[in-house]
Amino acid sequence: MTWNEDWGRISAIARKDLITERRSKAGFNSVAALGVTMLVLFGFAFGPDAQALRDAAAGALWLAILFAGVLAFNRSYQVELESGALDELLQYPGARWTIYAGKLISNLIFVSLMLAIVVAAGIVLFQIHIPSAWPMLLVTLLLGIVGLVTLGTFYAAMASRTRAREVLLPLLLFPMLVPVLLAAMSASKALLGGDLMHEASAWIRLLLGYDVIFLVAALFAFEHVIEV
Amino acid sequence: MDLQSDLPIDAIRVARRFGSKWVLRGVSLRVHSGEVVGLLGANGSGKSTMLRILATLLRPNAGTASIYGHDVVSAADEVRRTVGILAHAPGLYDDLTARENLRFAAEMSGLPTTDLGSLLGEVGLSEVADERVRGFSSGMQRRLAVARLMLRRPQLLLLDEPYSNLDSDGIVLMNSLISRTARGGGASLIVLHELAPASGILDRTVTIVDGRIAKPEKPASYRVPVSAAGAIS
Amino acid sequence: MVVPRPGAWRWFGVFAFAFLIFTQTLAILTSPPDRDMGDLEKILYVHVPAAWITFLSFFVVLAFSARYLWKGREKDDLLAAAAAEVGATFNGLTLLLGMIWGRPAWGVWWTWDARLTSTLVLFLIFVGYLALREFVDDAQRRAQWSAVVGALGAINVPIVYMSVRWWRTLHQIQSNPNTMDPAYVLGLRANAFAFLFIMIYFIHQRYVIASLQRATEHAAEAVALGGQQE
Amino acid sequence: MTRNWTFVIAAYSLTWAVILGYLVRLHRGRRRAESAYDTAMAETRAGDR
Repeated sequence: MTWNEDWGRISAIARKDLITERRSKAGFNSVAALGVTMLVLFGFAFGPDAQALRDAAAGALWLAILFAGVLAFNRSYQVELESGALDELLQYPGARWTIYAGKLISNLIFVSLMLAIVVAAGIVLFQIHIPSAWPMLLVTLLLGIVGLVTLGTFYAAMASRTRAREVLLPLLLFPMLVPVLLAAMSASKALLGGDLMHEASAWIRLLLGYDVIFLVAALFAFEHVIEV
Repeated sequence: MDLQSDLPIDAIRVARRFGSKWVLRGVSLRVHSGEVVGLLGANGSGKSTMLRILATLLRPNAGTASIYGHDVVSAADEVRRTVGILAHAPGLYDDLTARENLRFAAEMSGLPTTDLGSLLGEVGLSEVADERVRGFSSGMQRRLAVARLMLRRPQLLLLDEPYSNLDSDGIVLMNSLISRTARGGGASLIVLHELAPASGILDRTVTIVDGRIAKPEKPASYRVPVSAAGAIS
Repeated sequence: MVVPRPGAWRWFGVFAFAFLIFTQTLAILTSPPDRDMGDLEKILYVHVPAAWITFLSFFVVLAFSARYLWKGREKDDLLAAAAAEVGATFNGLTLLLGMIWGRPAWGVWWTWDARLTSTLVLFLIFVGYLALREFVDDAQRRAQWSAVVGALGAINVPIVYMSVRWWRTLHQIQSNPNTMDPAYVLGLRANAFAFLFIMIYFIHQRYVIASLQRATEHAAEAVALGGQQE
Repeated sequence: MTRNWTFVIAAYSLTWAVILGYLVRLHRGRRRAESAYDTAMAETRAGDR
């Protein structure tokens, strides 16, 4: 069980998922469209006052990504459940965490692309001024996405195989994501406002800690989730 | 466990339920090296469940089973290295081409990805090698699944109605894979609805009735079709 | 599977309830009205123990979930499920009592402070846990999945608490027994023990029910397998 | 301060309602589980014959 073999499996799964997503463009397009639609609706809820919109922007962005992400996570296992591919996937020897890692990578790329579209739309719709500390903002976005995808990919492995997957995934996932969403929203909001209180870095550290803890936990626990 | 623990299949009182319904009620089955065994039974008698347990895809609720001496629960990884299952569903990715599906299987099994073209030729899919599986007929999908099985060269073949949707060429292909495996010291367990396509290669059959193996000496309520019964021996 | 039979446990239950009645009467009668809050402080004798029991029972869920993942024994799964159900019940009670307290004390039913918010998130996490158990039919799958969900949920609780506290540090600093009147401390401690006994009794009862159901399934199994099992 | 007694009474009644409600639920569940178990055991013994 060399690292090369494991990496071969991880990259095979990630590549397979990405090719599938690219060929069925409808999936990505509609999920991204949903994210942008959510932003428009948030705009109605908080607008049209420009300052109120800017204050709500960080929260609206993360919620749009969250809801669109949940669809993406379930889809990621839907591909395996169609025509019994999951059984075939479980037939290959080797460590189970590689399946999780492969799906994690493809979901990360998928959600990051979606994030780029949603953020671009958000900058226009919510009249956001890009702050000078934009590299920090980028770090926040990435760490937030990692936290979201880490648990989303993990819980979808269970929820997508139950009778009530549409309800169960958000029900399990959203309370677990409270620290990520709070930290990502607060850090984004602080950075967009110029980070006058210097609070963004504390939130980013929290995000980093959360990501590491749950990434490790998910890698260890995935075997118990997929094997039965 | 005992002297025969390196049998291709050694299942002892395997039982499995779904919810409160017992599908298998204690199936004991031994298959020796070189054997090709047909598994018969009415619809819903638990044949596919038995195959899935032997392939480590389901865990038995009671009883034990081992493949070449490796327990299907505690040594699942070793079992997966020696077993190949051809399930009902082809387990292919619709949006990948035939070649990409095979390459994925090779990469997942840690095998070289060089000889895929000739393998596709062997199952008669050269011309559609770079077309997406979504457009394939069920027979073509079956052939691709067979190619994937050939790629992995398992010692023990677990085949769930392998002849369904296959034309006569496909049946010959399937049978040659089965007999090649048997000659190499491997074994096969084949779930069958009709014996005709497998008539030339079966060594014996066992029948599952009501979740148990029917005793060969006293014929159970299940009837083997007369035309096929002659072909066993 | 050994089916636990009643016996000493019945007397433990009687004792737990008698003790609870005793400690609550004691607390109501002996505690002097608070300088600022008047008789409102009497709510604390149910609210605070309920909150402690909530967190304690979810620690029990974590412990049994972890042991299930480690050893794979059915018993641990059933105990974790029992503790989760009891914990969720006390969790709901804690939240409602908090509101009843908050309305006269702060003038609002709800406030987004760290303890309240993280208690609510904890409640949602374990509602998810119990829903997962409902929706998974296969016993083994249910056990494995809920053990993982229970363990991850319990890991998350301190992180939620920390993040909400950073998000909003508004309300009173955690009161600490040293600064409180000894009369309150005694009442709180006595009630905490009473709630603890009730929790243990409830978890045990819930566990007995689950093991009876499991034993029923095993009996049906023996019938279905026609005595092939020993 | 008299107004606060309503809240105190509400809190204690709620506590007892929840605890006793759950107790009743447990007792019913237990009785049902025991009778189901006894039925199943009777069937097991019948199956042995």
